[in-house]
Amino acid sequence: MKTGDGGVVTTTLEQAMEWGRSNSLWPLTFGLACCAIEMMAIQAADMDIARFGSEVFRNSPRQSDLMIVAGTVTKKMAPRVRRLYEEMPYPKYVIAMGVCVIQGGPYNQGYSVVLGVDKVVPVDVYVPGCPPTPEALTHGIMLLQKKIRNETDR
Amino acid sequence: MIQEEQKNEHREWTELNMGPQHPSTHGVLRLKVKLDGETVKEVEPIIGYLHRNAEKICELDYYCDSLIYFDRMDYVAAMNMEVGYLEAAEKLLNIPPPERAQWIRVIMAELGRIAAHLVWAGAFGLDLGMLSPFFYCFVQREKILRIFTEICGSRQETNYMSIGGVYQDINENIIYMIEEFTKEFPDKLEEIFNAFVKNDIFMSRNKGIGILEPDVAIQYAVTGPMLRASGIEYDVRKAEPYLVYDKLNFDIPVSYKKDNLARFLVRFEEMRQSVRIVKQAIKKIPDGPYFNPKAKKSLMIRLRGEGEVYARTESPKGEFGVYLVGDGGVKPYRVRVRSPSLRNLSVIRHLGKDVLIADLIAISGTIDLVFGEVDR
Amino acid sequence: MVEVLEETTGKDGRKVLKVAKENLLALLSDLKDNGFTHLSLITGIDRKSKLEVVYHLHNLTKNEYVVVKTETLDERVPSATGLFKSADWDEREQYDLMGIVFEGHPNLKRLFLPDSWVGHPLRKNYDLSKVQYINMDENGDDYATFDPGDGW
Amino acid sequence: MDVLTRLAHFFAPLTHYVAYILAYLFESIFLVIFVTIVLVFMIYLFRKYMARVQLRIGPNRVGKFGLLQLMADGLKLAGKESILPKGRDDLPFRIAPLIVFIGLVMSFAILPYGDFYWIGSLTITHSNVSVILLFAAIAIMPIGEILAGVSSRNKYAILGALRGVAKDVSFEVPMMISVIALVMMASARTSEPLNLSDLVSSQIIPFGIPEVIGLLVFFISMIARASYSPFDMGESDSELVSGHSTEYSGMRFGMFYMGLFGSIFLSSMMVSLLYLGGYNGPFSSDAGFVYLLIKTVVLVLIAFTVWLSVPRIRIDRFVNMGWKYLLPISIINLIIAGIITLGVGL
Repeated sequence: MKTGDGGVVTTTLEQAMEWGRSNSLWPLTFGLACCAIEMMAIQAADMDIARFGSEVFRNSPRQSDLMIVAGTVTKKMAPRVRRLYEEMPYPKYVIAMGVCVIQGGPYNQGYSVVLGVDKVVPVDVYVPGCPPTPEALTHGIMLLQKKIRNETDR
Repeated sequence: MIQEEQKNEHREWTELNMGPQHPSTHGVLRLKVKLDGETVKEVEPIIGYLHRNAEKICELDYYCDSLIYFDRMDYVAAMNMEVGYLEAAEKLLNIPPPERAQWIRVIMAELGRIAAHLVWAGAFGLDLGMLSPFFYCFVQREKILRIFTEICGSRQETNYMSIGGVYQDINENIIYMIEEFTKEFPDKLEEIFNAFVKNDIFMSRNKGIGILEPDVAIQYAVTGPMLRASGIEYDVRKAEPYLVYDKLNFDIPVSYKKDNLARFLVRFEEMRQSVRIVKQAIKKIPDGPYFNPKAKKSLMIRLRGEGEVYARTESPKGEFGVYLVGDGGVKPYRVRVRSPSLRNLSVIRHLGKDVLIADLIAISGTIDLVFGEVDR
Repeated sequence: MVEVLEETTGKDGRKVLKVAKENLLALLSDLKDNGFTHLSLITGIDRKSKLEVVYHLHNLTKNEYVVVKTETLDERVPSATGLFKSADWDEREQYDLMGIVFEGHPNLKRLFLPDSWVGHPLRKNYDLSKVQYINMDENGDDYATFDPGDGW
Repeated sequence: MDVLTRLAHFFAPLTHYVAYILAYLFESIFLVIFVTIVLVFMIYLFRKYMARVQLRIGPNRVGKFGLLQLMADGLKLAGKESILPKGRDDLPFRIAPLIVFIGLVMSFAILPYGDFYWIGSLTITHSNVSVILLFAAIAIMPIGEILAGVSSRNKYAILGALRGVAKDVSFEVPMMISVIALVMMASARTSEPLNLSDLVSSQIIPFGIPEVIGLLVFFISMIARASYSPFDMGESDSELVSGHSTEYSGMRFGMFYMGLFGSIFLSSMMVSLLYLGGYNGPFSSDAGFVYLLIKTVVLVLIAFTVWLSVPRIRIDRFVNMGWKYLLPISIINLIIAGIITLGVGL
């Protein structure tokens, strides 16, 4: 928790804002490749992401808080990922989903794949797997919630 | 007449860039659309946003390793892609799979086909603005994925088959799961089907929209459900049977209406036929080895192939061909993939003329695009 | 009748016709008249000293399959777009990745990579260690550079 | 006795004018609170109901049953950066969401709510032409949406705004004609048929029973007014990204979001007031507000079910439907209403 001289009122307000922010992460409808199908699966009935208040997948980057980069980022797509990230309003978060996004994955010896989306946008949570299961992605979102609330994981 | 044409020339068309991030371009398609009001005058698809150089990497890897890149081509139907690659690779390397493995592959490919079509149906509903069928489709798909998980431990990108057979035998538990699935799935499928076709707005959105004449379809080398919806009865499973498809009893769904609705109906009928195939195959599956002893797993990298092989299979999107060229080394010399979605997509230039934006979305929905396969 | 250099059967049991580059279009149109209306695949193969172009044609009604092969030393092959519309994107793709110039193609641009990309990746002599980057201009079109742009 | 007079009595020791000004002020605050509560309830209901229809659970992590979910959303939207895009038309871009929200609140101010035990009615505006006022007020919201679409200089937004205009033009005429039929019916029983509360009170049997066609036309128009599926071409998610609100973020977007859910509640309330007897019900007349709420919520659930299960109708089809089908049958409905009023004298 917050220590220091912020004063009680600001701290509580900040905490309330953090609580609100963490519980209403609206992801951007942004699927690139294989992982996008698993990202769709977390919306679907079995792994209902709505429980965490994140089912409002917004199509416009202006209205979303969370960009789940789901699937291989190619060099042709990278400037657009950056553009979308810049179009999102602050505070904004990025989850890198899948090894392709983290370091290039199986395609990392090729010529047209970006070796890690963190070269293009700052990433908050990495979810490894190829593709990560919906459970793993849900765990990633919960980790991000904890991160927003300034809680440590252990 | 002439004056009218001149007038049209002077009219300014709005240029609209749809995508690569657009809710209904199914990934990373970018459509450069020229609009006159709401009417689409010209559409130019720009692709390559998911070009992952699979063909190049396959040349750098051993024959057995390349399978994972095929998994990730049509990522919603990984099993079908594996079948497609192995058809070519096994012919090139002269390692035919044993009979049991062939039956297992047929079952898995048909389950994969159902899963792929379910994803398509859900996404197509979303394109048209139907929110709920998506969820009903995904519930059924999860059941198939549970079977896959039981078999190989992975949900989507299965990597289950390997050169010379399959990675693991199927046991009674899995057979029971598949039987249960085939028992209850047809009813659920009808429910989903009715949710679509008993809706007047859905019918009016699709009837007579996006008519694809058969000769145009052949000119653009369209295959799969799109070709069959244009009235040409052609299925690789019948035309050039691979695995054990010639021992199975099933029909090829054809529609002569050529429009969006025809494509929709053909895909749903295909799911029913797939269930029929799985039902037959699960009964007929013979005992025996599931792996060709010639291809011992530990020695896989030493497999050498020479010559040229082109193998075609019927993937959920259409005719999926793999052209393998070997030079006698342990790595393929050239891998070329015939991706059905790429050809099916190219026809949008023809279909997307003088239609409304809403129809363009519906048409691109019925093409069933998966970009891992288009761009590779 | 078009002169066919060599007629063999491939490992997969398909008929392979080898033809000289000059006779390619004549053979293709001949085949098209005989019912091979479905051009399913165009493949370029880099044989180091020469480029091989392979056409897979299919007859839907008779269910026959034929493979047409031709070779070129100067990277140039006549385009089949006049005969088959599906050749359009196939040829663009082969131009993009393999560097085969299809003469007479109406719009021979790269299909996957941006126009200013240097080299053709599927060639055997393509240097993978030379990294190229892609950036986006104001209109949303891409261009390739050797420098990482902003953000990279 | 309604809330307004109660408040005026409370402030009576001050002068007459001051008392009424304060009363109106407090009443307006009550109303905004009421509208906010309604919106929160509506969005929560929608999300839970949507989850139920789609075999899901819905929000359940924040508070009991996820009841605080909307508070979290509100806090988040309030703390979010509100981007002003480059190339916007500044003033319209800023005021457009306000217009939508103010239009919503104004419409709620005019509706008669019926009594609720000792509290009384929430209605602020008591006018003897409140039907006209109400329809003027609900016509304000589309202006905000169109302004938003045009001013944000985004092609999707402009297309969304254009679709919105085409849509509004095509359903409003049949909607007004079916309302005229209602006024005709009411004029047989009351001297002030343009007064909403008189109009509602004059329904001994709800107008929806003799006027089934009118009910249908009006409900369709009201769903279109609220731009709910199948008539959500304005912000059609899968075609135009988010339509007119594409460029909005933060609290400005939140206002559009609230407008979307508020207007379906408003529309359902109007249908239940005008056609289903509103706050008239059996037993105690004190519980009129409860009857109204029950009727409204049922209609809202019908609208939600429609939203979740039908695809979007094409804009040209909708314009066709408006002019070729809704307009003629609303005129037929008008004739039927005339015959009933003159002949039967219900």
